[in-house]
Amino acid sequence: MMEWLIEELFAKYNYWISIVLMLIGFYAMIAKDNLIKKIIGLNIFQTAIFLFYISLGDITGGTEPIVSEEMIAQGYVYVNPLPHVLILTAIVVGVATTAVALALVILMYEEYGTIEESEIIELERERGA
Amino acid sequence: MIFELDLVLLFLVVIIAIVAITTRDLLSAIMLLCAYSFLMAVVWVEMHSVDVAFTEAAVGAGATTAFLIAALSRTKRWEKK
Amino acid sequence: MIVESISPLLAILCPVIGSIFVALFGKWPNIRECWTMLAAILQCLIVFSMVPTILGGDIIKYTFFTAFPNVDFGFSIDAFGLIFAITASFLWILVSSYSIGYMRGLNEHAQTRYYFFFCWAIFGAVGVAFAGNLLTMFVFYEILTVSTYPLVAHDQTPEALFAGRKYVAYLLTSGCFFLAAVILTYHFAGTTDFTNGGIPNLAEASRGALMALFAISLLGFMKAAWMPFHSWLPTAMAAPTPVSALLHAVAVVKAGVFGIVRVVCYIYGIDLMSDLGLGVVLASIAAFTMIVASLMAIAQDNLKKRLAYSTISQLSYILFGVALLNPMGVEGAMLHVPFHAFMKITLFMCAGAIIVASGKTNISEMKGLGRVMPVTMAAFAIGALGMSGIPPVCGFISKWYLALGTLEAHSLILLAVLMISSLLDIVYFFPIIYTAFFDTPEGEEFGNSRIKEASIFMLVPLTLTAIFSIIFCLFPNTFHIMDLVKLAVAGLGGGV
Amino acid sequence: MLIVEHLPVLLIVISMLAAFTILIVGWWNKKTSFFISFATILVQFVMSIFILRHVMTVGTIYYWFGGWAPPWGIEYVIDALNAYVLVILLALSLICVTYSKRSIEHELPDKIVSFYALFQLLVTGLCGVTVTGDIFNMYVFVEIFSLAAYALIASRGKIALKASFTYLVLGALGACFFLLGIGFLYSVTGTLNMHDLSILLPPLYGNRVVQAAFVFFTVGLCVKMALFPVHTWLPDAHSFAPSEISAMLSGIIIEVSTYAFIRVCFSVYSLEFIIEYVPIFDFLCLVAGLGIIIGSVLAIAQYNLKRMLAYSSVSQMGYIMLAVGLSVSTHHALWGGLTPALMHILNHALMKGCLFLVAGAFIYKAELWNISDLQGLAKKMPYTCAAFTLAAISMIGVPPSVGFVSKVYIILACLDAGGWKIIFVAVLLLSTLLNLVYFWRVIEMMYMKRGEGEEGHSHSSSPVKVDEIPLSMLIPVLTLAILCIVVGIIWLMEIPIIGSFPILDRVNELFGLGVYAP
Amino acid sequence: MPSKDTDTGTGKGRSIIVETVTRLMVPFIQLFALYVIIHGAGGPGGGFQGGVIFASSFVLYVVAFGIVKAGNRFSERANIVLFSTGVYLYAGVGLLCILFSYGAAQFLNYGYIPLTHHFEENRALGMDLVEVGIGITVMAVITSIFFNLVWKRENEEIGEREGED
Repeated sequence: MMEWLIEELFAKYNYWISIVLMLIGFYAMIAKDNLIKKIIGLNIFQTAIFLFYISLGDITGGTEPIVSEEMIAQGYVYVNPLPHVLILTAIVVGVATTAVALALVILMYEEYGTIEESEIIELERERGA
Repeated sequence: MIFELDLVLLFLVVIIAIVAITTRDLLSAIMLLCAYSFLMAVVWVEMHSVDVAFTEAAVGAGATTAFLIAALSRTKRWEKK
Repeated sequence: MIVESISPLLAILCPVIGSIFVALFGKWPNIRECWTMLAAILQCLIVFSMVPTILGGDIIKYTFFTAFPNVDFGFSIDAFGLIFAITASFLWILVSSYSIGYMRGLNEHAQTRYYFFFCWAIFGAVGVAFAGNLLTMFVFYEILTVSTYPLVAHDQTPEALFAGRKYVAYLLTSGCFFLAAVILTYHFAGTTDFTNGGIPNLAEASRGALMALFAISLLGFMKAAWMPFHSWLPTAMAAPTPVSALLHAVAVVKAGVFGIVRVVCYIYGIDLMSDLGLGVVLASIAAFTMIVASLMAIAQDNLKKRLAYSTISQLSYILFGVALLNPMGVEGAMLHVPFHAFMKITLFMCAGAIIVASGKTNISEMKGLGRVMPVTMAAFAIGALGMSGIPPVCGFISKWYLALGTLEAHSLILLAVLMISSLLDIVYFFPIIYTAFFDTPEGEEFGNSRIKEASIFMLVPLTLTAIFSIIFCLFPNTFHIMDLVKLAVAGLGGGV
Repeated sequence: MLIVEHLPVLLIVISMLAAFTILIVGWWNKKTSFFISFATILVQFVMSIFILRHVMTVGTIYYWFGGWAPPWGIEYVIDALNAYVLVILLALSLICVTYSKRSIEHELPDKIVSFYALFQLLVTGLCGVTVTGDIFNMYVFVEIFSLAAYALIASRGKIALKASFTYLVLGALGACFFLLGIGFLYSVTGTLNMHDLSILLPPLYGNRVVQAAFVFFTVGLCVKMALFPVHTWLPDAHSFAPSEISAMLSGIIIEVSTYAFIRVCFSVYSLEFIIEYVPIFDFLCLVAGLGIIIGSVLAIAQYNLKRMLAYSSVSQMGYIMLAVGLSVSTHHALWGGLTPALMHILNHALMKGCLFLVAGAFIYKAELWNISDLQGLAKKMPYTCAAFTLAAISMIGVPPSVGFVSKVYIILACLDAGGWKIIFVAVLLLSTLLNLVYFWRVIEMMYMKRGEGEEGHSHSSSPVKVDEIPLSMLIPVLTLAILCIVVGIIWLMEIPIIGSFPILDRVNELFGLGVYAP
Repeated sequence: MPSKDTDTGTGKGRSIIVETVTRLMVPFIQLFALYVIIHGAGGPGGGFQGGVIFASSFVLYVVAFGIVKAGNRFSERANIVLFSTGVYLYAGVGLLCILFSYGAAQFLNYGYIPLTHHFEENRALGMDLVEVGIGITVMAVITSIFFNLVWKRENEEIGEREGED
């Protein structure tokens, strides 16, 4: 039992943490009424996924993936660089999404004078009626 | 990687994330997000992915925060309850 | 033998091209109506030109393309299909002429639209007649449904709109079942071609599946207005009378009945039907409809409504005949298709003429109308006699065969049903004739004889159809109808 | 290398360059942005046709980015499936961009430049998703087109902002799930190339991680394609976007997401996995069936035309997913495999594209948003209304329109699949009836309802003046409407000539689907 | 920071210290950004990070001097031209590969651009060019997004442009 705990819970702690962070972000995206909070949640969620990816590429005792020929010859173990490249792209995507979302929030604030989702819905309903 | 430091940093990250989504002051939420990103970058350096950490520090902690604050300057600072 | 020929295509193209010219010449009524007439006559001639080939025992085929393996999209014309085609295309000429009188007489709106969709409706009807398999039939059946909607809702009054909505709701719903039937048939039998004596492979499916399929097929032909799915027909009487005349006495409802006959005789085959005991089911539905619809007809005061219920009842004669599953019965049924069409169209055209000439729609207002509109009412009387099966009008012939069919089926109950129903026909038609000819008119309109016969455009067609109704009785082989029917029945094979 | 083998990448590059050129040139002259966009999409369309021809005659195109061999570099792969989707998406984009000229000048006069730049970016993203053979690259392109779509939806302002934001949050969530799935797969195989994955994965099918990845892919993409329980973003987004964008959203964007799903299911994973390890397709069928019915029912409840069409899209997505779900259990050469699904992708693009463009035409002309506003419009806008009617009866499934063909094929597929899946026949027929209800209502309103004070037999002696939309909008609308019928007939006719549909057959062959059961 | 309390538009309440420090810092930040861009192929960094850092220098400028002044220094139009240039550079290098090899090489197969006589060197140079392109684009895009978010334009006729990636 104890071994299992160490194996499953402890040794892979960064995966667990990334899952916890994802849930926090997910909660904020779905349950928060404030639009900016939703965006913050989105950021937390994305970053948690990045953490997950980085954990995948990580090797205990590895070094940075910046190597030269002789280092490889000496038997250096370096961590897998491909996830890093992926994450770079994903970060770009993330910041672009955030930017679009913020632009929308600003426009909505100018339109409705609030950034609470429920209030916007209510205002819209009043206008429709 | 240094296992203890890693764990401490990660727990700190979780706590910051929770506080960031619960606080009603959006400006502090944004600053907490900035701290979150920055700590995350530290964690990643610690995991040997310097490149990503560098990017996250520049983008997550820098550009995103700047954007969020810029947006906040045109909207409201306080979340309604 | 199978003859490949493009004449079916030509026949079907007539209304299409006609409709285009109608739309183009919408601003000049005379030219527009010329095109309608021209298309009608041309189509009729082409259809008639096929008669010798068919009588020679051949089948005319025209295939557009193969839609699925073993399912062509194309026409295949046999004797039975030709009967329906002759009926529809011949009556189109008369109704076109009648429409001119009616539409101008009432100064109706949107006449171009009316003629346009009229062409398309005929396109659908003749397509159904020519269809060589269920899929093709389905396509034209749906075209017929959609293209008649603007005709039914022509008046655009709330009432007409309601009628149109009801019409579409019923018929497109039934279209769904039809589609399901087509696909299921294909699934079970591997083909949907109409085959004399039924599709052989179909018998391999399980009994339950076949029964279910039959039920779905019946639901697919709500156009036949069998009870309890009949109520769209009386409602659809909100349409202008020529529409009621052609579409609800000939094209639409007959397409439904035609489809059921096709399914019974050419998909299932008579043997399979009697094996499964489905004949009894169909016969009971038909019998029920015949009696109940007649009873309901008696209660109607509106002339068109009464005729509508009469149609429901008469359509079931055809189903009834087929359900007997013997040669005499089927022969009677097939004869009743054209004969009923001629008689019913006479009645409807008379009703329309009365509306145009006097504005009267209710039977109780028609006292003494026969004195000022003798020709119309005489034609009406002929039609009514025929409906009741009294010689010398053609209804007699078909009913005679139907009666022989019941005897052959050794079913006195069914004979009794037939007799009762005929009696009821008399009950609801004779009061009209009596009112028109022998009741004393009320009010002074008749005195001043402000009401005259309707225009010649209307009078000629209705007289013609009335005369034809009599000719069909005296010489049942006019237009080779009798020969064609005999041929069709002989081809059914099997237990027939 | 033949020049045609460079086309996949040129397709993307010129599209992207055009987006930025529009921005620069737009500073000097706003009017040029339309022409640049139009010309680019036209060129792309021609290219896509060449690609299709090449794929069908020569074979699959492989393109290694920068000359790096697949496991390291990004690879573009074009087989029958991509080529088919590519042609559809560019054709509809071409039609939408033609239509947009006048309507954007009218609706968003001060945003013309940014509109076309974003539109071009949208097309870039869509093409990118279609041509790529690298799963991470696919994610990036999915995000690019999504971002462009968010911005385009929002460009109308007001309530569209809210719709766009909802779409953004849900879309980002879906994309995150997709990204997680990629991460899972990467963690066990160490590659991102789809072809590589399909080779490396089979021994690992029993692995929980691989299975979880599949579930993540499914959930993520279902959000993007608005399958029933997660469709909530769709109605708002579709109804408040500018009409050409609604047409793109409904006709192409959710379809491209479906394409991505098909790609993941059959190119990354395989038939074996889907049938034996995660038999999710039966469940998808059920969900799709529910979606079909509920989408239609909700559509009936709408009084806003575009909103009605949006709910109808939910139901139509159900059709496509039902067909995809059935694809693993059908065996017939004609309607087996993905044939009905791919068929309906094209058909739905045509029908819904046309309907949304017509709805846009009503808004353009007189701000007619609600169905009840359309009273007697057929006299005023005869051609537009005729187009709507054609597309609507096609949706209902009156033969020989495209809707009819899809319906027949999907029903045949249901029967072929057999077992409990036969109930979907009833679902499809019921949905036809529901379609009938909500489309017929509109048709009746346009053609048959009389206006006020026009009761009785007044013979419209004062003819209503015909007031049609400009030709540059009318032609796209009519093209789509006529295609609804023509393509339907072609679908029906194609079979005897070549035996079956060569493209769709090739797709099925590729994935080992729809083979005659021995 | 342009929060609700500080009026960024007019630059009221600005402090001489902040201004001076900013004046000093901006060139160094930009230099660092350039270093990161060029260094990208062989170490941490690259066009993207460099671009973001470069953009952050403008953010700093805006914070210190106010949006109006910053906007005058670095106009919207220049921004658009810049980020388009970046994309052209990136795509152009890619297309040149195809062009110079007469269609034999793939898009972005840098080795075929005859910058020097060695295939490998060509490759390295091509990569640097692409990195520079990316850097320019990212810098311009981030700046432009930030300007758009901060700046409440009332009368100016500039379309709302949201974040292009």
